[in-house]
Amino acid sequence: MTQAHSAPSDQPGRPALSLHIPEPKFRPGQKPDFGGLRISKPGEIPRPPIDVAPHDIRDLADGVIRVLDDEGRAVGPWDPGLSATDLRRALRFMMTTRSYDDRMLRAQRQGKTSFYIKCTGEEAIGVGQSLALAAGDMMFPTYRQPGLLIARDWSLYDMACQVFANAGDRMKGRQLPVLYSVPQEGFFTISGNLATQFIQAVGWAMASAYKGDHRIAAGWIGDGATAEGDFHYALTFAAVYRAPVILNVVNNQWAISTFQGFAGGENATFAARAIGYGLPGLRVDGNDILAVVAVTRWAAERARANLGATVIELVTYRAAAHSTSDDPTRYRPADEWEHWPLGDPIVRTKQHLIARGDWTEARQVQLAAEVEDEVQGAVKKAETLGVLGKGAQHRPETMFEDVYKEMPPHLKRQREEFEGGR
Amino acid sequence: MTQAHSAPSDQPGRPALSLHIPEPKFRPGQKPDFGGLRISKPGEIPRPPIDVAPHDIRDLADGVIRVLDDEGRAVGPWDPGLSATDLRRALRFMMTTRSYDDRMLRAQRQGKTSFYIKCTGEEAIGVGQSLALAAGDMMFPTYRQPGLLIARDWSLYDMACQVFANAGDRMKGRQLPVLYSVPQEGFFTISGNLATQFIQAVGWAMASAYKGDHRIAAGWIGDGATAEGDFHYALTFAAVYRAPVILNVVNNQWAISTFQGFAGGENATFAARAIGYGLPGLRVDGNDILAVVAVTRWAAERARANLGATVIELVTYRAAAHSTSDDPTRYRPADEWEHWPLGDPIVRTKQHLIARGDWTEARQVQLAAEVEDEVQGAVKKAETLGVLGKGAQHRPETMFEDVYKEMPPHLKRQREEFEGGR
Amino acid sequence: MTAMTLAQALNSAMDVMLARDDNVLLMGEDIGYFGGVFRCTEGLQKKYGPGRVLDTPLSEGGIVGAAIGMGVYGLRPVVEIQFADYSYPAFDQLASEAARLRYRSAGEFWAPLTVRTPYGGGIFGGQTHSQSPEALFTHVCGLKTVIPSNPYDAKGLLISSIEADDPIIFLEPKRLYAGPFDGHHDRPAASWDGHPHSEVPDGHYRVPLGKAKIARPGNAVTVLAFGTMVHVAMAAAADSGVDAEVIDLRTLIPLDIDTVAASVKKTGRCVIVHEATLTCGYGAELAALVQQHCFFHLEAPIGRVAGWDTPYPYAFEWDYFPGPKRIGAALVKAMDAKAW
Amino acid sequence: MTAMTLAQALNSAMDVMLARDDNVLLMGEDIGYFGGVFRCTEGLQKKYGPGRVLDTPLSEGGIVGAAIGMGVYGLRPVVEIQFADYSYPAFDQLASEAARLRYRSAGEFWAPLTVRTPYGGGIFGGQTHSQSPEALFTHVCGLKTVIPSNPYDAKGLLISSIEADDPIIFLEPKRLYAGPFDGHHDRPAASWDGHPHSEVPDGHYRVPLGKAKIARPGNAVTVLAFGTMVHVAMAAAADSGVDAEVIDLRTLIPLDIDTVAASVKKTGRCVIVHEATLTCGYGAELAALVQQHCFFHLEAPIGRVAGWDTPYPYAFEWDYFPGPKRIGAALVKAMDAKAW
Ligand SMILES: Cc1ncc(C[n+]2csc(CCOP(=O)(O)OP(=O)(O)O)c2C)c(N)n1
Ligand SMILES: Cc1ncc(C[n+]2csc(CCOP(=O)(O)OP(=O)(O)O)c2C)c(N)n1
Ligand SMILES: [Mg+2]
Ligand SMILES: [Mg+2]
Repeated sequence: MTQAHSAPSDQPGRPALSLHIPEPKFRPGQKPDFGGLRISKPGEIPRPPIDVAPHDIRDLADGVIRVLDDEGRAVGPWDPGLSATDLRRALRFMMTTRSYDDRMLRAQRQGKTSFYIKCTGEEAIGVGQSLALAAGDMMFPTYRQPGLLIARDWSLYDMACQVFANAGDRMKGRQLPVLYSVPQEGFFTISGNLATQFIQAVGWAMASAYKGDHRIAAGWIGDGATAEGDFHYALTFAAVYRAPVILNVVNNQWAISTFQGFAGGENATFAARAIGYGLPGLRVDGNDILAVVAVTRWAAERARANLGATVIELVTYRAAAHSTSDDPTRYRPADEWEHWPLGDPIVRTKQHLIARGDWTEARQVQLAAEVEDEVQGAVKKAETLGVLGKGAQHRPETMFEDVYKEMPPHLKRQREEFEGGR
Repeated sequence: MTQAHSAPSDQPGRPALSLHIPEPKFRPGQKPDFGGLRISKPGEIPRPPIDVAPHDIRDLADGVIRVLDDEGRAVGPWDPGLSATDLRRALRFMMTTRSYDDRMLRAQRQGKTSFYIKCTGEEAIGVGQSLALAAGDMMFPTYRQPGLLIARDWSLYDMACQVFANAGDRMKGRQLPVLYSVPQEGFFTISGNLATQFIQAVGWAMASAYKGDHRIAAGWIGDGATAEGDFHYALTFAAVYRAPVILNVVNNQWAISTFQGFAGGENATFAARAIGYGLPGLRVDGNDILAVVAVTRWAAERARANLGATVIELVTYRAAAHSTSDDPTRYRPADEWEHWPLGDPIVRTKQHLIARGDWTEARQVQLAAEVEDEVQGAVKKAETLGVLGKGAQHRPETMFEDVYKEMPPHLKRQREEFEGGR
Repeated sequence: MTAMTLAQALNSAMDVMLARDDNVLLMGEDIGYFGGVFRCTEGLQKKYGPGRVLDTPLSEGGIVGAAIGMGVYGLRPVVEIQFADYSYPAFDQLASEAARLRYRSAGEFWAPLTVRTPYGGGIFGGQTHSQSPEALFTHVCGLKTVIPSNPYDAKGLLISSIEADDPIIFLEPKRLYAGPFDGHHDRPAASWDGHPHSEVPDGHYRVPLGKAKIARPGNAVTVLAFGTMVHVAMAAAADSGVDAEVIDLRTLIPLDIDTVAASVKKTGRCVIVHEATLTCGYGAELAALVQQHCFFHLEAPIGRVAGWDTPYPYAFEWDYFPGPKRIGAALVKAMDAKAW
Repeated sequence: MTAMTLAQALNSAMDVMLARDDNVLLMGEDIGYFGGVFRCTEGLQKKYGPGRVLDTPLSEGGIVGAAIGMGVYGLRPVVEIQFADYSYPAFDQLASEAARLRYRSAGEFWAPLTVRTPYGGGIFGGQTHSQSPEALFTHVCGLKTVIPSNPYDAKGLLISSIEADDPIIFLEPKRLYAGPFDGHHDRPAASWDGHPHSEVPDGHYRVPLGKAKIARPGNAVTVLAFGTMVHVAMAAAADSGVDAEVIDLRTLIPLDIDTVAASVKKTGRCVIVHEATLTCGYGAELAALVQQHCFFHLEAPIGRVAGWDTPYPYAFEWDYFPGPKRIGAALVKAMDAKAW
């Protein structure tokens, strides 16, 4: 028993060591007040040229790039100059995303699926970044970016079929709801294992560079999942091989019940992680669609110009529960989102369009109704086809397919056994 | 076959992407010239107070903290003010380390062991850091820091028995040579799997803090192994819980045949990794014993004052082959070390002592002979007991012990089978 | 004695050990303030403080690596991996480190670590919340693997595990947390209320590691099972009318081969059941041992009923899950050597 | 035809594939400029450039994760993990990702990845350079596991693996790189020179995955082996005088059960040999399958000779290694049911 020889030491005059345990600012019952949060002013942060040396823009990791001011005006060098048409499309996609989320949550409550994950409050990220990327670029998302697909006008019906795991589910009922896969839109099959996609995105980008292609890759990861090894692999490989990839950290403040301080967010920003690898790290208001588009474009330009990878931290707030299995009132004030200083991305986009004179409250009401109809139509159609365990389903024996490209003998025998036993 | 839909895109007017492959400056047959290497001047880097905000000393990760100048004088704020006695001890331990390495290499050539790893050129790290830590502190080393033990006056005979895997080997012949384990000196059992010890050091430090102890932990890792997930875990946990730990990256430029550019060293220093976690990152001349002691003390003071972890990058050069299984002339100029601008730590320490008037060439000759005798005596004694496969050995049936605390029935059966079959 | 669910019994085990031993601490994702996604640590942070029931970074490799360091210091960390499927990022720390410290240092260092993690299907968790990776751990010498099937055993085995000086993989059948699920998914969910093994002593007691238990005595065929499958096998015996002797292994490593061999020698027949994929599952080892120890007693080939060799398909939970019907058919087949 | 060592044959397979298919690239620690610590990629970077034979960060999880992304792009990455013992940091990417992509996307995405890695003992590598982790991979559905035993097969199997659209774990018996080691460590090391299977075609050819080979025909007892153990088993047959039929499995998943079962039905006896630790090793699955398929033909229990259930102890290489003497004793015992 040699290990036990090491008895705690007593050093008179020295303070005893103690363990620091991070604590979120507010717990249930407390009144949230984000007054202490350091947020840059809109327009304040400079926009460097894309060929800037990463070392020279270390400070960008500490600020928050914002374009929309409190009056809904676009200010400063990061204004991407989106046309009214583009902005109205973005607004529509964000609203579609939220409406779809709401409807699917109801469907889950009605037992039509066992599980659902919303992205409420984070719609500007999926939608804005999708619009900033080009067709052919490859996206390695998490479950929290359905906006990437919706902004490509991907079929809501197809998505709903996946959630209902019905006969229209291209994934044949194999995956948890919302773990979509859409190769047609460059949307990689979402993994239930967090973080793995981050280094895969880098590998894809390396392959594109290897082939002299022009397409770039983008990966997403949550604040919580940055603590996994794959995050470190991604930044290391991206830096070493100057891979044309955008590495997005979606800091929505929470990882289920765990606030971002447990991922290291108390001591430095997630954008600052980039610094240690010699990568540029930008931090952006994730609820500001203009800033999101602008920053993503900057990183995409850089990647396409063979200047390598960029880390983007998107600062946002997870407004809804983690998933339908979660009850956030157990660990945070129920109204915390209402106090979130960066607001609601949909409201802010609307406000901006109105401020520009490109939109009215009346048109907003009209659009909301349109979106509602579209979502309802698509989801209804999917429901009519089938929902979990009811209606048109894939045949269960399909579960033996696609383990390998061709079914090996032992799986054929198992399929026979299964069919014989039913 | 949907995956194949993604054909490379052609974008006229755009450069095709290309993959960056890091290349070391010099390959065999080329003339090394480290003129381009940016190294701070001795004494140039300021010494901040230990309670400095890590953010305020980000620049320290870019410089190289040095104390000894080219004339062997100690200059600047990092001079630890070591007594002549302490310095002579340090010199002796470094020389002992090198002499032991040389002798064991010869033993390996003579077939007395199958394998050996030298740390030539890096002696100031093990010796200096060991002297800067307190008794009771826990060290989680790699195979490249035998100086940690030697500087604690640990028995060379004991170490040699481990290398020869003879009956005196406390590890009962179970571990590759040099993977020592010395709980008595707070020297953790070295793992053959790289990097794992780094997060373990953090866990030990967390435990010490949890218990209100005063002892701190230190971990070591090579430049190459920083690319493993454990490195990221270590920095994350150390930052989140403010663990009293020193996280040392020994950048000896090479990981077997792979130069440090493949670990990301082209784009940022290894000390800079600390920045993204909100930890202080110091970079130090690893061949300058005074600087090594000073920087380690600074980090230790910080940890003991409950201010948390420090990352230290020790800049050095692996002068010898990676191990006896390696032939470095295949991948780097044979004389690269001679051009290494930070010199030989033993020569520099001697020069400093002489410059101080605390040493002479004659005493150096005398010490070298003493050290030689001591090493020879210890190794001879161990050899006399036994070497790999010859002389006094542990009984082979001991291999069934220590898999568990108590031998479970299936291992007892296997031991019986083994004994019956011999 | 209190009536407890399996989750409550685990909670009680940790409560008892936190109270008794200062060196015990809990670590895991969402286990502290929140009480764990399966509520197993509910109330413990409130009782013992955030420094003893630690929320952690989302980093299974980091959690296990840090816990090993704590174990080396002298603590007894109890780690929760949120789902067994997420143990893989920690595989290196478990297999190369936790399992090897004692051996490589010839007993000088060790880490008395308990890794709790929910495993198995039955909750529509899809392929990354339903896996049963026990065989990946049972192949790693130096680890012990424990799987309880009821509240009484769960508490006693967890206390033994926390007190053990070896690293323990403690797999919790998540479908049993709330009730003794027997595979009849179309019937109302059973609760632990009134189940004989849900009466749990409030204080400290041990169920020894390495000892199996006969869950249902019988003479016709021996069924080897653990975790959820113990209940499903008993249902299969009842449904099929085959007088099976169901053995609840409780500890996979070290295995109680004596109890297993005695039963098979008595019945002459054996069916092995687990949820993990068939190929190279723990059932393979059981089959190899049974034929070795009982060769001259076996009257029919040893049957294995297991998860198919595919990932766990979300929508086909009950086609995948080895339910009472499949097991019953295997029992009937085991009774008739000519059926093979 | 050229006489090649096993290492040279592997090199030739990669050379052929790099030349034929632009989408093939190699990645690994020290494999590029240096040519690999076992020299398997020697000369290939010089021939194909540092962008096709990539040195990498020291990060097995990163290498495999990046290779998966490359596979999704459409490349065919061939990854080297320097020692099989170091595959564990990549375990999550292998088991949760490479093995699952095709299934979870219902065939829309996949990664045609080949992971080469040296395994096994015989070189005094100690516990972290000697492991045989094949059973950790054979339990993961979606992976195929291949282990050659000679230069001819090695090249043909590696080409088949690189061309396959499934992720392949390609385990290389490191003790065979230079010569056909038969376990007689006290005799001069044999070289591949003049060995019948060292004559290797220079160009492209395939050895199909999933097909075993009878390495030594015999009638008394069937020996199931792969990699190094094929040679050791043949030596054991010769030394012991037991007329063993030695089957070289070559592919563990999918297994050629037909060849295995036909042989055991002929001989009525079976001994399984591997270097990996016994418990839950691949031999367990073989034993389970053999008793299932050949129950009524078996005249004695199936024997298993394997690594002891301990880490590989550095100084006791030959006490640990399942050598010809131990295997010979198992053959003799298999011939005599009363010996059990
Ligand atoms: C490897 C792994 N560990 C744990 C989990 C369980 N889990 C699912 S989501 C989640 C929290 C993720 O938080 P974050 O990364 O911040 O993403 P967010 O949900 O906030 O978008 C956890 C712990 C998992 N899916 N995979
Ligand atoms: C996980 C793991 N991967 C690979 C290896 C093989 N290996 C042993 S030492 C080494 C190079 C280490 O380089 P570095 O970390 O820079 O340390 P140094 O040898 O220079 O001190 C490699 C690749 C290993 N031991 N463990
Ligand atoms: Mg989050
Ligand atoms: Mg190095």
